[in-house]
Amino acid sequence: MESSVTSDDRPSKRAFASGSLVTSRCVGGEIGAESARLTPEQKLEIWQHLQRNRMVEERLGLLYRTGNVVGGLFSSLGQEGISVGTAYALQPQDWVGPLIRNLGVMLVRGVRPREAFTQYCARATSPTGGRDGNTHFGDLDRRIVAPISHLGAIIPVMTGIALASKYKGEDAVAMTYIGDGGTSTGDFHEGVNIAAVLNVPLVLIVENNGYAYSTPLRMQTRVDDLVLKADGYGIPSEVVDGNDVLAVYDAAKRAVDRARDGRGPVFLEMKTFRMKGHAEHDDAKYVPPELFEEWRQKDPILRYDRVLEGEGILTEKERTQRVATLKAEIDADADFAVNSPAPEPNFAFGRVYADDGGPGPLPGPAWGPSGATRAAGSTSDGGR
Amino acid sequence: MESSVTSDDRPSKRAFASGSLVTSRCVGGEIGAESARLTPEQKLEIWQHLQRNRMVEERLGLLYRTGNVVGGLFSSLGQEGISVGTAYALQPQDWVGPLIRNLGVMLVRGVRPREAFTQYCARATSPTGGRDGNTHFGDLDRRIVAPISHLGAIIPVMTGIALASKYKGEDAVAMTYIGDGGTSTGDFHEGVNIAAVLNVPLVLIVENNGYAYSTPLRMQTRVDDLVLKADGYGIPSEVVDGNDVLAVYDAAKRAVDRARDGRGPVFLEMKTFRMKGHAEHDDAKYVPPELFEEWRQKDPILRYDRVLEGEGILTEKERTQRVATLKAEIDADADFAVNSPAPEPNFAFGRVYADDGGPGPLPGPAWGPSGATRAAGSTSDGGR
Amino acid sequence: MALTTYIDAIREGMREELQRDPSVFIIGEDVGTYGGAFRATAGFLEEFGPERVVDTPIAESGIVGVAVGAAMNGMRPVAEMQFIDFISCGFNQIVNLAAKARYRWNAGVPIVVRGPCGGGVSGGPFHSQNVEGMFLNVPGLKIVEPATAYDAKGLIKAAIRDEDPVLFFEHKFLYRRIKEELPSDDYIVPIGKARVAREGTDLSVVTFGACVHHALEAAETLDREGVSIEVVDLRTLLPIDRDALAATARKTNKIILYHEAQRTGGIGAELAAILAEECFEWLDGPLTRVTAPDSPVPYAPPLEAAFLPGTEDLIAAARQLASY
Amino acid sequence: MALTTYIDAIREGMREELQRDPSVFIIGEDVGTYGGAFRATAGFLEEFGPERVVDTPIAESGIVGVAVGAAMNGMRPVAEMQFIDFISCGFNQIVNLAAKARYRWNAGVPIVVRGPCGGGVSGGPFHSQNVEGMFLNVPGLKIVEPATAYDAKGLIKAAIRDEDPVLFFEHKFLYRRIKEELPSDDYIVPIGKARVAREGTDLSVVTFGACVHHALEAAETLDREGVSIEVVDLRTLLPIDRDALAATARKTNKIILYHEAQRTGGIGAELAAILAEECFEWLDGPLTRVTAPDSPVPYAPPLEAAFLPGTEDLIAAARQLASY
Ligand SMILES: Cc1ncc(C[n+]2csc(CCOP(=O)(O)OP(=O)(O)O)c2C)c(N)n1
Ligand SMILES: Cc1ncc(C[n+]2csc(CCOP(=O)(O)OP(=O)(O)O)c2C)c(N)n1
Ligand SMILES: [Mg+2]
Ligand SMILES: [Mg+2]
Repeated sequence: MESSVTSDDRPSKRAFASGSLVTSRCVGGEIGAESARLTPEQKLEIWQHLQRNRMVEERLGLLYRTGNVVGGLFSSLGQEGISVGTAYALQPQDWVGPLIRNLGVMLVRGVRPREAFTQYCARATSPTGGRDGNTHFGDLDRRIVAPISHLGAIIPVMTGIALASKYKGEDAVAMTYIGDGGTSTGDFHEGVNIAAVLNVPLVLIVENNGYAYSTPLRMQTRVDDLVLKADGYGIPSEVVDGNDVLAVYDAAKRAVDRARDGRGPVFLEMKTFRMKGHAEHDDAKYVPPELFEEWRQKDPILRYDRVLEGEGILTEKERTQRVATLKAEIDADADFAVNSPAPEPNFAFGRVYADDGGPGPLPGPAWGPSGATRAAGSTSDGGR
Repeated sequence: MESSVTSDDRPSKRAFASGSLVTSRCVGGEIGAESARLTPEQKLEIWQHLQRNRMVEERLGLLYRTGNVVGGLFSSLGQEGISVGTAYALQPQDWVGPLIRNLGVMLVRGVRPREAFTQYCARATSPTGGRDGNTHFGDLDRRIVAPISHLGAIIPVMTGIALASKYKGEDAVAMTYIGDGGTSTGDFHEGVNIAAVLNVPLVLIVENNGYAYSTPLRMQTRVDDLVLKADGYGIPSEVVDGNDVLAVYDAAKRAVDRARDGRGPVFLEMKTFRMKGHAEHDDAKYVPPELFEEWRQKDPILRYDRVLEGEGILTEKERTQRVATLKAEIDADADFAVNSPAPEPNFAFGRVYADDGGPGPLPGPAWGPSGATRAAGSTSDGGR
Repeated sequence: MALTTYIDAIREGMREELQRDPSVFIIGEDVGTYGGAFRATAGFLEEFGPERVVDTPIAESGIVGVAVGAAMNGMRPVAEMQFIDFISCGFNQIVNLAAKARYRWNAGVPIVVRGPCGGGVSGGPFHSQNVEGMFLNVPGLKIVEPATAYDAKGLIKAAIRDEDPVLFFEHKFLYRRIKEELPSDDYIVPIGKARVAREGTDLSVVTFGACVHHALEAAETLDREGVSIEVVDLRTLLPIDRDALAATARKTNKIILYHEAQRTGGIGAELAAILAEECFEWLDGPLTRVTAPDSPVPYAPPLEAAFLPGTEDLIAAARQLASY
Repeated sequence: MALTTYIDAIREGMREELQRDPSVFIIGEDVGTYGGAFRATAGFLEEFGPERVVDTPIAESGIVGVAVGAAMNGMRPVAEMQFIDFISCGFNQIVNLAAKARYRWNAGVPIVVRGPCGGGVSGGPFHSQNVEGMFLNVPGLKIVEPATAYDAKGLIKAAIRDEDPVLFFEHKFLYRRIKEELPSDDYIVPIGKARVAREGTDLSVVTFGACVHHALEAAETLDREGVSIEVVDLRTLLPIDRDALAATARKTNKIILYHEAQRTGGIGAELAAILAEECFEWLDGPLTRVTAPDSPVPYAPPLEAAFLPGTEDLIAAARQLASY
């Protein structure tokens, strides 16, 4: 093996490199095998998730512009294939730790649009009752762990989740996410390294979307391909076209299978692009317009539409119909959020400790959870 | 490039692997070229440093057993070649950030044995006046930065030192050290990554001595060769036989030259072995005895003795004579320490802030600094 | 003359120091091209170039560590935390490296770590914190938080010139909400000195940051009720201006400690302790704390409003103490 | 019956919980093969196996994070910091992840983070710290520090069974210096309850950890001078037992807050604030703090002795306050 200085002496001058390692690594199995096994029904389901993810976020944009959203709004426009493809590879007993751009993961895992709407609008009916916002909610019953804002911090936590599942012999995998920027944090390093040494079933999805806020990849790291970091932890990795939902699913499924098989953590780098600013307020002037143009061509939904059309799975007409159905659900849920009351002021107090006689349980998803079922060994009162 | 999972699925079962990459990487120049350029005088000087390093530490052991040392005692037995070979590659304007096992670095940089003795014995005459112990002292005039105990923390700091030198156009390099265990810390990751991205002249010496306290390498990281981590930062690296002082010097010199040349940080992994417990109190029962046996054969000083004998640079007789001279110096300095008073109690107070009217300047090396000279741009009052 | 906002005052202060002293530089996430998440360094990259306005990876511990090292090597770094909440990731570098270096081995660490703190802008649990409580028990640090644009500029300049590590907290609620006319000449506001923001005789409110404005508002209301409130703006949170505390205690004999952070272990505790120890004989009533309750900062506006200790809470406490 | 040392009491407490509850496990650096730098987990690897005694890389943030995750997934991790000084590296995980999860999204985080704290053993600036001051302003945490072997065992068991994150500080000066006979049956010492370590009538010393022993010693001396000292051992530092504070204030009317950490921003400040606010009318003298000065912990024995607030300092302060 030779020296790995990929870009001679200076950090790469490219704002965003799509890498040269795309097809040469494989975390196990055979590239393409898992996506080839998908039935037409499953492919449609994936389409449905993709479309729903985007439509929910579009609706959030509308809620933002009409002044209903409290605080910032974060979008995964152009990256939906990653959230959907990875989450689709999970089984009910698996755990996820999504980040702010992974609303799609939560939707695939059974979270309903109204949960996102009420969260972003800070309503009493939201999963946190207004105590936290945006995607900062979780549910131990549905095996979704809420992130904190501090990037990287969730990785050791998901390593701990995986460790516990392994200890309990639950056959469950923990999947979590990090951005290209987040890989620079100490917690990324500590979390991945511990996962590697303890050989726990952690699948880490690294969304390399070229930017961390205004900072391009080359100012975040000196490598073009983040998978090189996986080598330093001695764990297998793969570079995936993050805008190809089937490729994403394929790699994620093989990674999850490998982890479930007791063979330790896996690192998947998803090449993609952030098609908006960091948050809704950010016009992303610092991104060269031609990059947006280039990546618009690779839009994961348009690409997948063409695939399904080509395979005769989804006609134009059926698509229109499905979009309409989705719209009805989203309309209803958005209305639910808009018409929900703000929380009562005194919901601010208590439940800091288990025994402080706080305001009691959260409103919770009164509409009933869907998706993952609860496995043995943990109950709803704080994971015990 | 293929997947880097070096040891199949499970962490390596070897307690300590000496790696397979020893000769295949080169950070620049030509392996062996720099050591070949050393004059006999220089080779003797290196021998002198090695021998002095060991003898000072042996004397510290004696001081420990006679109850003069306050707190723990840390040894670099078997690793002296690394401290000496790397520090010998520096120029006066360069900066070092040694760790607890790098007393040898400090000695090469002009620190006198009495500074170490008085520090370990917590005397009023010590460089910190008894405020801190062991190798926890520094001197901005001599461009030595004191570590803190928290492993990894010094790496970002030395990155900052290098950044400032680069900004000031000082042509200086910053060299610092970390153990195999220390590579697991978040600060290691953040510091090296920032150094890489900012392309600063940092030379990182990774002393892979097989253990972190009682924890063997395979329980610290899943890779056998820590250089794989360098690849993840996009910086050049090399694996060096840390018990061959000439190989160490050779690699360090090439790394320093490269960094000084403006080509960014370099990562050198030194394979070595910790020939004692973590500290003097630790009998290292957890280390398989055969490992000690194996590595005793590779003792860096015995090996270097043979080299110099072979080259006719140092005869048995001259060696004995030089050892005696060193012993005289060390005797004197140890006596100085033992006879030095403990600090006055009120030296505990003040100099927490620049303007608090604290106890004034430290006793300082009244015997006058040797080694590095002070370059423009920083003075003794706090680096300004 | 033009009015300068609180954030512009900070930016102007930094700019003047950058112009004055080539050893000053800016380091942080998105401080260059973007000019900082709150635009505190807008225009700096263009004016001073990438060597003095250093965009970094996301690594607060690394950022602080790099600043410490650069300071040891003769520079005066100003490190930005994008939100002050992220300072927790650089905690070890601050408390163990920066704060202890001078005491241990006489190495000065003249760094400034600055960033937006505080609530009232629906930032939720991780973009609203007041973190001074985490650092009060760390000797070697100085902590500053201005309440006015004048002080913001004068204190950032003083912080940059200080020989020791200074944490500079900027209340983001004030960033664009307050403005004033500033002197055109170079001035600093000395670290360690409080100011009397309003003279009064019946009761003192000791506070800082955004709370100063609420306190002044409360004082107006109470004035109409015949209660004369003195408002002391600490400006520096560490070291505490004991003389100012003693002076106001001697004058009004009744003190409210008012801050936005949670009660337990907040700076109000230290202020109360100093007063109860050093000014015991002058106290004519319980030392009263008006603070946030002991919970994280909630996100939804009604919850945050209930959580934050506002003008009404202060007025109620002041009425009670005044009638004690 | 055999006498049990403070550290053995902690080890026994952990061992019993490991035996009782399969969701309890140990995680940290050198806790397995080596049995912990201070042998707090000696024999555990052999008894419980590597799945329940997990040696980790050097990564305190990672260790705490892993513990948090495991706790969310039904476990009760006990994470060791080799020295409590290293907790600063795991600070963010503790204050932002563990402490806020229940409030934010109803996720309990029943972890214990434990380790040796305190000075008096020539550990120098980085192996002698008392870090409670860094965490007092963080709602969601509990903090415990026992002064006796009985409490050490009872509190570690209570901490492990607690539904919330508990920081468990062990004063290393006591590890092998104190021993006592312990009950053979399962018992816990409830978190949140102080104890009166010695009854007295003239003056109260509120303290905890190693200082309790110095306080008892001082009380003996003062007793001979006719001054009757009550010693209150807090045991739990967060949440503070306000009832115990009020009770002793009502009884003696004069209070010394005595702790080993530095003065400014230490827990003495919070205790003083509570007393000055809630017990103002019962106070017959200034709230007096006996603490370390505001500097790092020095290394050399004479310096450390001067730095640490010892029996003599306490006696001097008590004499003064008693005669107030
Ligand atoms: C520790 C920490 N520092 C700073 C921030 C502020 N911040 C929020 S998102 C962001 C950029 C993240 O970039 P990346 O990880 O690439 O994710 P992306 O936004 O591209 O999805 C920053 C700097 C943070 N959340 N956490
Ligand atoms: C952040 C941190 N955690 C824990 C420790 C305690 N500690 C001191 S040395 C050591 C082992 C270091 O191993 P390594 O880095 O391999 O260096 P070596 O001792 O082998 O030279 C540990 C765990 C520390 N100093 N810093
Ligand atoms: Mg990104
Ligand atoms: Mg080692």
